[in-house]
Amino acid sequence: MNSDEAGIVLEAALLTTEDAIPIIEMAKLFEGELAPRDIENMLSELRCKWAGSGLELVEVSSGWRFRTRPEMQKFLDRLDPKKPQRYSRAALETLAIIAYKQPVTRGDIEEIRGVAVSTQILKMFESRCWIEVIGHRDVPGKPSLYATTSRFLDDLNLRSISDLPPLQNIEPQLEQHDT
Amino acid sequence: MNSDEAGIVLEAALLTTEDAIPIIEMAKLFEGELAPRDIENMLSELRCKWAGSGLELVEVSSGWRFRTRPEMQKFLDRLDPKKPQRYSRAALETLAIIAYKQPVTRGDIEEIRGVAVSTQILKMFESRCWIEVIGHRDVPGKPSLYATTSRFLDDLNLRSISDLPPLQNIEPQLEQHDT
Amino acid sequence: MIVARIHGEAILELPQDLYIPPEALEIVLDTFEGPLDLLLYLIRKHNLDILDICMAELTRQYLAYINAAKQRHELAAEYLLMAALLIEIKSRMLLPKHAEMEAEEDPRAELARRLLEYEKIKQAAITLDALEQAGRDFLLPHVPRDWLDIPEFPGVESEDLRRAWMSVASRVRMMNSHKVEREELSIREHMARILKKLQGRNAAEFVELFEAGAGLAILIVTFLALLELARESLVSIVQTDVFGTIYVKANNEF
Repeated sequence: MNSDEAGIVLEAALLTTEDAIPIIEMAKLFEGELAPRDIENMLSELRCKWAGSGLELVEVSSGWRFRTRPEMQKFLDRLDPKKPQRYSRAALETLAIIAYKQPVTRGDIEEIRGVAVSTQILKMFESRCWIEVIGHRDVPGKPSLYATTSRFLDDLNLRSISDLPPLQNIEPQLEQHDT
Repeated sequence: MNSDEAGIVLEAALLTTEDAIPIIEMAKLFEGELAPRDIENMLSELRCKWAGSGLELVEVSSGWRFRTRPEMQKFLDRLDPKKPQRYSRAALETLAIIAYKQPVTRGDIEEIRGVAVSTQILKMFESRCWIEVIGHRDVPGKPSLYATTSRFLDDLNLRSISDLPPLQNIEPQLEQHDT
Repeated sequence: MIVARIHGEAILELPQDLYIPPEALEIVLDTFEGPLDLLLYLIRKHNLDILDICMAELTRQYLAYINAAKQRHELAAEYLLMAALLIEIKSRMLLPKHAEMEAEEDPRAELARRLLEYEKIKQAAITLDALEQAGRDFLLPHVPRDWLDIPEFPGVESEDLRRAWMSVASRVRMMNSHKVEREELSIREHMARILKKLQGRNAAEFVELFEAGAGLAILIVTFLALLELARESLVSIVQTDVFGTIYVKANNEF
């Protein structure tokens, strides 16, 4: 297989999956004929090839994938005008706590927000595969520890948790007072 | 919007939509700025652009969509090696009778196959939206008449039922015997 | 000392003297995500210093809110718990300071820490929501990888159907009990199409069943399909008067 053919196969693989493909997985397409290095080169070429189109090739937490450029959305929404509903403040705050403070128990979330957390909210993010139970804290009741998934990162187009916007210090004077 | 931009939007829509898109639906992308004629031209251009790649733009009964070229299959199967299940012989024969002899009742199918048809098989194809009840025969019991759907045609990549492989070639012996 | 501005959305414009029309209260409390959110609002609204909270003032305002709210509907326990906490802090601050208590933490410190922590999360939630989200702000490619749309279903190709039919046909031949005719497929397809058209209605005009602008071949096939439907008693073709409109009706009324 020459490199043009390999590029065609790689492009077809990336366009036919919603999930991102890790480079190690892409190597399977060529039965080990191509080294990760070669595949990375092909990915850069593909990325250039798609510059100026409606889709772009991006690297996210679990690998590489195509996605539409944000400026396409206003057109694509016309085909499917029902917008996904936005999350409530309670849901978003819960998600933010899990994302920034993980792993956390439900009790931790309630402590920070000062109110009870509805089971529904946790279930909703679990069913979207954005959060998962990764263990239990070794205290009475063995509460579940929640963390975000790589699907969450993928869906927000992030490579890792450290790509999340940093938590803002609302009052920098606080540190000055304390020190 | 110039025609290059329109082409970019159309390509993005076709690559990200699960179902085939009818031309009338594509027109929504451009809020009626483009006539069906213009869209058809853009589709031909897109088709040419994708010639020689791993995907092709095809017209099926419910519209246009991209799909992988068959020669990609052997590579893509390496990513996801789980073999698809097969339908049982009874199921395939039932489907063949409905496809070639529609509209037929369950009694017709049983008469042709010489054995009872399980409700499960009919339900299975109904739930896959491959067959549907299109009426009732005016005989005692008013049995349902089954026919194939346009989804069935789309999934088998046929434009119409007459695109099914002709039976002439395989039936000569049958006819010689019968006549 | 500069007090930070309200980050994120301004919630409601309330008069400075905290008078709230009672009917507005339910809405007001629904706007808050809990006692911390309400406290933050009061602090920001009245330019209080979060690190040097005037406990008497804050407690007074907080209690005014929840007392008014209590008259309207049952208040979540968290709001009452916070009220108790505020009163406790306030009273601890009233106690005379002893020498050994100098080293003790400011009773307000824990509350300030929680408020700042919560405010950060509140801000983070807004930032998170502003990030691009798959399905909302961008889409992922969705080209079927298989010959078929739905990979979890078994695959069928038209050739499978031909083979299945062949096996049925050869079995029928062996049993010699049923004549399997070769038939123009397009006739059967048009039979199905006509029946679909007749579905859910009494009758259709004969001419209406012919696709306008279809080629001659299609018209002939449609005609043959109608004859075949009539022969199989699936439809009746009726004409009430001579040269009148010919109607086609499906024979499927119960």
